[in-house]
Amino acid sequence: MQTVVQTLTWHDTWYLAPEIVLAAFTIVLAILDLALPKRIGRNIIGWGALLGLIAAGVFVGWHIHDLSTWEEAGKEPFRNLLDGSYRVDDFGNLLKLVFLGATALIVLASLGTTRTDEIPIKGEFYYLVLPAVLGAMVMASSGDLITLFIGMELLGITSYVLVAARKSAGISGEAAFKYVVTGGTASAFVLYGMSFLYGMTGSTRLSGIGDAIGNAVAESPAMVYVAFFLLIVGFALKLALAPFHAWAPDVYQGAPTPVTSFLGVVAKGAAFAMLYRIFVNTALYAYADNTQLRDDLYLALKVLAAAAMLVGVAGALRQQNAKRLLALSGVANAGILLIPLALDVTNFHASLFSEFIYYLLAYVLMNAGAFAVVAVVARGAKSEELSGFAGLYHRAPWTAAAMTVLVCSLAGLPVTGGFFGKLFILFGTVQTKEYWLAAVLLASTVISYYVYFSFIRQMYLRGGESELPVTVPVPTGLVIWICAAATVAMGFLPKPILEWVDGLFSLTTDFFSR
Amino acid sequence: MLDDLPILSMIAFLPLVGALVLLLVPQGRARLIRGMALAFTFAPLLAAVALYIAYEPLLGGEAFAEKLTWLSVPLNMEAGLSANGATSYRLLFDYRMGVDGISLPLVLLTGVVASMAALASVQIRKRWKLYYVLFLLLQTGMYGVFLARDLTVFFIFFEMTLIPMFFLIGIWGYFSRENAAKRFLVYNGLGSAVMLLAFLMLIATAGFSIEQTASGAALSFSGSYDVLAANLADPNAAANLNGSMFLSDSLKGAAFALLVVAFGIKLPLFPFHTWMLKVHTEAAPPVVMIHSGILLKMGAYGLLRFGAFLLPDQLRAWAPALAALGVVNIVYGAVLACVQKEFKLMLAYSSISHMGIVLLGIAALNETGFEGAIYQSVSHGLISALLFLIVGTLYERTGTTRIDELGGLASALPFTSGILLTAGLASLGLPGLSGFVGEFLSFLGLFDSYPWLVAVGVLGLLFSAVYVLRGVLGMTYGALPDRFAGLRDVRFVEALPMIALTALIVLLGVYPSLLTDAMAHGFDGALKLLQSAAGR
Amino acid sequence: MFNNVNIEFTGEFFAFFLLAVCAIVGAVLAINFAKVVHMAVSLAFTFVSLAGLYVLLQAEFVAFVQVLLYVGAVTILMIFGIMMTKHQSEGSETGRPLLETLAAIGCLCLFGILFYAIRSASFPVPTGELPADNTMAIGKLLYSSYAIPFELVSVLLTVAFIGAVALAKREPEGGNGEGAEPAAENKPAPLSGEEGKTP
Amino acid sequence: MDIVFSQVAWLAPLFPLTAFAVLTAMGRGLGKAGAIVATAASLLSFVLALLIAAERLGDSAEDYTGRIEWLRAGGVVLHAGYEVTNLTALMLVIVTLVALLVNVYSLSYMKDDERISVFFAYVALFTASMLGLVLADNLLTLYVCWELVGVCSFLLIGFWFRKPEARAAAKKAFVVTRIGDLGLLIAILLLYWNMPNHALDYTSLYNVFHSQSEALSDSLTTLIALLIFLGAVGKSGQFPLHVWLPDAMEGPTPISALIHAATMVAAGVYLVARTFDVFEASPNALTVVALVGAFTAIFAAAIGLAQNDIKRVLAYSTVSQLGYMMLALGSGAAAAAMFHLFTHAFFKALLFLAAGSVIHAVHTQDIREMGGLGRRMKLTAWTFGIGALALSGVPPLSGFWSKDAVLAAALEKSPWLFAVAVVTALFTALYMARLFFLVFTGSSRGEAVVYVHAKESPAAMTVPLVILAVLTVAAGFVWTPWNEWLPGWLAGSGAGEEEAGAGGWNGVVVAASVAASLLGLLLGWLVYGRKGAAVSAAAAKAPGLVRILERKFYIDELYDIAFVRPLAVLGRALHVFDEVVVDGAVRLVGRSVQAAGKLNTRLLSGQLQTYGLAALAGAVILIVAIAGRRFW
Amino acid sequence: MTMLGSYLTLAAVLFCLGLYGVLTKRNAIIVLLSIELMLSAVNLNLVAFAKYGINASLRGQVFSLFTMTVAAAEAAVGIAVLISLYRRRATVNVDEFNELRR
Repeated sequence: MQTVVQTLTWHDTWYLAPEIVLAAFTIVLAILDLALPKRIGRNIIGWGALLGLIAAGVFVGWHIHDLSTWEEAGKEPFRNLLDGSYRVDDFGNLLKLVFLGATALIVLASLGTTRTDEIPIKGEFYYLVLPAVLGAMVMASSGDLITLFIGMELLGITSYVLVAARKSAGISGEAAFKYVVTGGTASAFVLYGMSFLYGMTGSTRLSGIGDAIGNAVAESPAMVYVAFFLLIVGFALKLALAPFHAWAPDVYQGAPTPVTSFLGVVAKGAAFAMLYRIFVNTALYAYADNTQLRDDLYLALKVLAAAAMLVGVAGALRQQNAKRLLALSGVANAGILLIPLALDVTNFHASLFSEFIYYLLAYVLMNAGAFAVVAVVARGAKSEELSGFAGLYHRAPWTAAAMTVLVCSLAGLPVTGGFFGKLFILFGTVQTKEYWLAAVLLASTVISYYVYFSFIRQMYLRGGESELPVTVPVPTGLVIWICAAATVAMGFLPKPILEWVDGLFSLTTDFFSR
Repeated sequence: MLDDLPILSMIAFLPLVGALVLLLVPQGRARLIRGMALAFTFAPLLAAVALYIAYEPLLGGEAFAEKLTWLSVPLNMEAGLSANGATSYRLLFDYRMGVDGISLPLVLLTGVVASMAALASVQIRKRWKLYYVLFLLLQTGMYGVFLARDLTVFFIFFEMTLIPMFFLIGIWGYFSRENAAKRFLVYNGLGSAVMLLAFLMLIATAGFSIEQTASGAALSFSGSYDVLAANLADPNAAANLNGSMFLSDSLKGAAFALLVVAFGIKLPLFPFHTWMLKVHTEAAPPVVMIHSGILLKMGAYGLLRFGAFLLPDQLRAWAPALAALGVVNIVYGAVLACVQKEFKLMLAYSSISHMGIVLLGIAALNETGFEGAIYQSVSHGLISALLFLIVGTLYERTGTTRIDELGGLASALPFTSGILLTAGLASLGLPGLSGFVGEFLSFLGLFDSYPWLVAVGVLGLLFSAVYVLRGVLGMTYGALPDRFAGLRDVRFVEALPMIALTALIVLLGVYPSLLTDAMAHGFDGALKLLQSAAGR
Repeated sequence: MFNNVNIEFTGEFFAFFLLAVCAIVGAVLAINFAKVVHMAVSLAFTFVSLAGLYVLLQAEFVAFVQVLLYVGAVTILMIFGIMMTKHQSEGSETGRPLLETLAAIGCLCLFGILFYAIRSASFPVPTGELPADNTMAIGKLLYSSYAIPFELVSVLLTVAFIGAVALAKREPEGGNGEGAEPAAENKPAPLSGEEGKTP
Repeated sequence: MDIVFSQVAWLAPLFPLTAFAVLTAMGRGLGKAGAIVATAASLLSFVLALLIAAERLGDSAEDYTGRIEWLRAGGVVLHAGYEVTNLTALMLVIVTLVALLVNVYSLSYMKDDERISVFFAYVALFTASMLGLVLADNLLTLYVCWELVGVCSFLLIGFWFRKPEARAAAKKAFVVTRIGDLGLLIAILLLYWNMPNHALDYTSLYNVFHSQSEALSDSLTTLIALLIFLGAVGKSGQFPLHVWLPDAMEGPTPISALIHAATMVAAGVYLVARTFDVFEASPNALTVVALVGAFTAIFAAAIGLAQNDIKRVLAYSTVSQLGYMMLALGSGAAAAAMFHLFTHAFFKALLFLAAGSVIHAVHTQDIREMGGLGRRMKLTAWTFGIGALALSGVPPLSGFWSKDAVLAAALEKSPWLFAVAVVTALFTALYMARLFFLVFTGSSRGEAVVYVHAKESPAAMTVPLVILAVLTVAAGFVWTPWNEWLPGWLAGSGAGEEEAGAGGWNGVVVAASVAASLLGLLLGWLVYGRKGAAVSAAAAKAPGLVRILERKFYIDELYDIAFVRPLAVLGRALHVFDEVVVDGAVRLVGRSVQAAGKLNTRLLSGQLQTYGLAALAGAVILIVAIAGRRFW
Repeated sequence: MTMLGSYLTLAAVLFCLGLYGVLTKRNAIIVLLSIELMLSAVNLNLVAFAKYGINASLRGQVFSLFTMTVAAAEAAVGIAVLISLYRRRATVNVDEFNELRR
């Protein structure tokens, strides 16, 4: 293992360009924030952060392009740095794009709605988003437990700060504290599981673990079970899968709305990315004669997914607070997002990544859009309760229309991105003949109609207390409409995206090659 | 001429175009909005009539079939993981439209009822624009359901009816409209979820087609009705696909059961009927016209097309149960209709009763029965649309539709009462009006196999006489309460749809060949399957 | 399950046993003490015991960092925190028997599972030896194989630093925290030691 | 012989149908003009019917059949067609004649009604339906018209819709006859599936059932016959479905005449006669028909003895006479039945129209409030008297001849049936005598003012009376012992040869018949006609019996308890079931989901450590349940 | 029981004690410290595996170094959050942090 000691070369920095850009922007913006006099609005930091995100995105795009040219040239379309400590491949790149795009949308939306009296540390608020995304990106593209863990913690610790940013409200601090404790505990579980994995296989490299795990299963299955279940529990906490979800509504409600959106989309997506990395490289090989360990692991994921879907929508039924409602819907959606992975890779089901990333993308759009609307409405109504939406159809018809589209997508009604995302996942479920899981998914979808239409009910069927028009700040409005339009587009024409993903992503090179 | 036009898509999407155009019209221009809505409602009706005229039963409407590859989703099948040695593996979503003897009558029905409902929408007093936009969207969904020839497309259209209907009930209904709308949404959502599960089961196992290309076999899955029908009818299909992947018999049974539940909710089948009572009583009359007149028929249509035709073995196995359920529906609905005090509720139960007859027709397993089921659907659509049109008129004038509060309306509103009586008579299956034909054919079809069930089922005809006369006579005969003395009979605008619907009901009753000729050959394929199923 | 316990009573084991008892006692006491400061201190005791165990495990550098970080930094930080939030509710650490019982049962179950797994595992004979010059080798590893996480940790620490400052500093207008101690010096000073590592 | 007019027989129903369409389309505004249009249409039909009958009078005219494809169902074509035979020609004449007379009569009778054009429209439709029924060449077409006849009678019975009684009677008529209709429907379904080629036309029926082709088993044949008979029972008011017929008196009197004489109730008898081939193939069914007919005859006659409503007495008499017809049919004498139908049509129409004339004059239907009207309304009294005598079977009026034919047939079947029929004849004469004497003789018992103002009806009403009276006298001579023209003519087409001369003449029959009717009339005169006879004389002597008869043997009450109330109770029970159990289950599901949500919300108490505990519990359960089972 | 088993058992004990602390301690600071205890237990695991596991190597030790650093950072942020919260609520009792609920 230690035969060749690889070191980081200058050449390798090219592959780290997006990450470096983000780190550099963080530092520059931090200095700028210190240097700029107080009277200058901190929105400029926000625009800077946006710029950084876009720049990083450009580099990711560049990488994608590079990789595809390699593929055409017959070279393997991925690059392992330092023996897999960092990995540039299409799996990672695609997810990075999603994270960067989602964060950019969220930042853009927040530029219109963030108020200084609420978030006094506005400068930090904006530029700390960058290291958080950096953490997420690391989680998506590493082949080493340590790197993955550091990425996770980078994202986690930054998120704690961001959640607490709404310093004027006590609930923000409370949410942050709850998040710290939950996140810390989750990290401990994940780490504990990792330590067992390391111990059973003697490697922190995922590829090394994958090589040795089969042996470990044969030798001491109980230990491997424990290792994976600790990991699963840790991730379930991070992802807020039922019954590990209870913290989510509290944290989501207390956090500033853009951060809530970020947590729901990027933090969750990154956790999924890491889960994929680990599972596809290790759990997939965790079989030996006379054990059903592998099946059991996937069964556990399925059970968690089912529980999350049901508990999420059931919990959302009685919520009166828009953010809590969306938090619980996020629980359900995390369950849905888990399904493709939980279905395992089999003869009849190899499209797990397409299914996952398509729904993730759809979820990003509808979530970011919905939270942007919530932020706008909350600004007008001075409350994040659902009742703030009352009569929105009269007060801001176009925003109401956009929200209708987003809510339909959340509910999985055609023809929206959410619908097709769900459809693909369902198709996979049915193809692997996991009908019970499909039934649970459908049942939760039906219950969710009730949940999501509480928005509709408020917007269309109720008169608002005030009939004043709601003002929509331009950047936020832009985001709302980008999200709504993209949601519809994803419903009608999912083909380009899926073809593109399929063209780039490949199970063999992204998941199975070492 | 029609061959060159994508007439089916035109029918389906004209209302959608109308809805989009309406969005651009300013809120205040009520007259313009209404006029455009009417135009975009009548346009597909005209197209449907043109289609009917051009339709040749023997061709089975092949001339109009439309197919467009909409989406082709790669399923990432890589070397070493592929089934059947296929090199590519895709999920296809084709946009397929088609019309045959089964769907054509229902398309016409949709056009007629929707147009009449549009005319009747003069009763709508608030939020015009939104109303008509939703109304048009709903139409696209309905047409699409009857025209789609792909399971996914069907599902999408099916769902598309859900949302506009939710709003139409929830915004323009009566007192507890929200409750009704919510129940409609969740119950029907459940139905379509169950349907989707069944559809996906079929697609993922039997919707395959294998195409040999230069680079190897290309395996694709699609919801194309034709592909599914061919595969399910082909005894070698399982061998063509990697054996374990194909639909096993027990799964077929499960899929059929799911379809029965899914479409049973829509139909509605006892005991899944309670949601529609709420809708019937709480929604605005033009909306109920659509709902009772068309949406319920989607259940019958779906059950016939996807349950009966795709899974004939299962239909055969289930036929006794379906027939029994149909009889339960008939008698249960009828007996309950006999004791209702609210006329709308009575009509709701009568719908349950009448849709039971549709089930009987389907369970008959012969062409007569199938034709009866479709005929009954069309006829009930027209009749219930007419009845609810009258209900709307009456409610507008009297503010109530309770049988015990009304009476003697024949004195004050002779025209409306006369139409009501006619509609009632049609509803109780009077020969010479359309209701009889459907009932007769259904009973006739089923009688061959289950005479005793039919004998019980005809009791429904007796009860229908009881409740219809009780309701209609209770409202129109007798002494006129003083407070209704000053009522004015219908204006011409209101009378127009009534006359049109009545005329159609009479026409279909007197000369049923108008529809049955179009239906001829529509069932040929299915019947062949059924016969071979019997042979096995 | 316990009948096949055959432990060689070597010197190492004796040391392990001693340190393990210390660590557990520290942890148990930390949970049972009434005063918050006592808890913190007894946890520090546990951390020190752990450092001893690391030495036993030929991880001298880790042991060193353990003392530096946990005992030196984290515990002190916590005690700072305790001081700053010093409060009246000292003796109110009682009264949730249901929660405690259930938590105890849950933790015991978890431990049972872990213990069963550990007991039933058949650990392979270790292959390979740890290099003698531990610290040097660790340094090499950090700068070669683990260069990327190493760099990332620097970012992480910076972020934590900035974040901690941003959160803990008082806002001029919104400072209505009633009677909070003047905690201007609460910058997480101990971190600066690690900060030095950032290139 | 050239059969021009038979070819256009389809025009016969078309005239009134057109009238109906015109009247409906033009609406109420038409008024009197509409009435004239309808009358003209019925005149046209009558003329056509006469022409058709005339061209068939010659020997063995060919039956004529015409049909169109009505409905293609599953590869089998259902036709709509018409067939002209001697039987149908006879019926055509009866129907159109009575319809015409009723139309004329109504021109005057209904002239003050604001909805006169509606009335005439209904009558026109009624006539058209009945003509269609008569002409139909197959059972399905017959069924269609059959139902239309039912609905028209319903409309006309309920014509005075403001009266609650009219509403109830109309409803009752429709629902009760529908019970019979269902029998007929099932019979049609049975025939459809069991007949070769799914044929439903009479020719095929004749071929199948006459040839003893064994295409249908005996029991099946009996079943079909009985089901058809069930239809006839409903329409013709036979026991136990007779209850609607007396209540149908709520309609305008001309309608009663129409229903009782020519259309509605005749349809049942006609149906059995038309499908007589089926019945002949099943002796058991014939016996049932005969028994039901005989029972109905005496049963209704008995009730008729104690009724006080002039129209109700006539109504029960109709039921009774229809029982006679059924008896004849059951005895295998279709021709006799048709003969009685023929004569009955005239004298019953006469009686009703005369009764209408009386009612028109005194505005009451209760015979206890009449009396002595013979002096004021001579013509009416005379014509009524002729009708009453004919009904009583007094020779040589038409009723005598037809009743004799029936009695003879009954005797052939069974002496018991004959005995019943004779007693019925006695009852008939008795209640007719009672009716006549109470209405027209004696002194007025009603309000004097009414009596004073009572006067003879106008010509439009009396002329039909006279015409009918003449026919009543004359119609019997088509079939007398010395002239057996009618059965021969009827048998000439369709019905088969061997049943010609079914009756045969028998001195016993004639004697019994005449004796019974004279005895009845005498008895009636003794009790009601003599000076000083009291209305309630009978009631005073045998109160219990009279009461039972007045209450119509409590059949309505029995039905109410046996069917109507249980249905209502069942309905209400199901309503509760629907709301509590079915909808309750739905609500339960909804509630339990809501409750799950609530539980979930309760977990979200804000207590972080509770969350942690739940998570820990979840983790332990997950591990134990999934991994633990492998190590158990 | 091998030495490795003993170490692992000790780590498991400490981990569970830490978890128990997180779940039951009222004082928010102690809760944070309990998390540190859990992380320390993991470190013990890692270091023990580094010596006794297959492929004995320093990777486990390196891993534990990273863990410690992260734990310290987490503690710092945790305390900062707590202080910020304390300013608003004047309490560090976990069970009084329940403004966010239902």
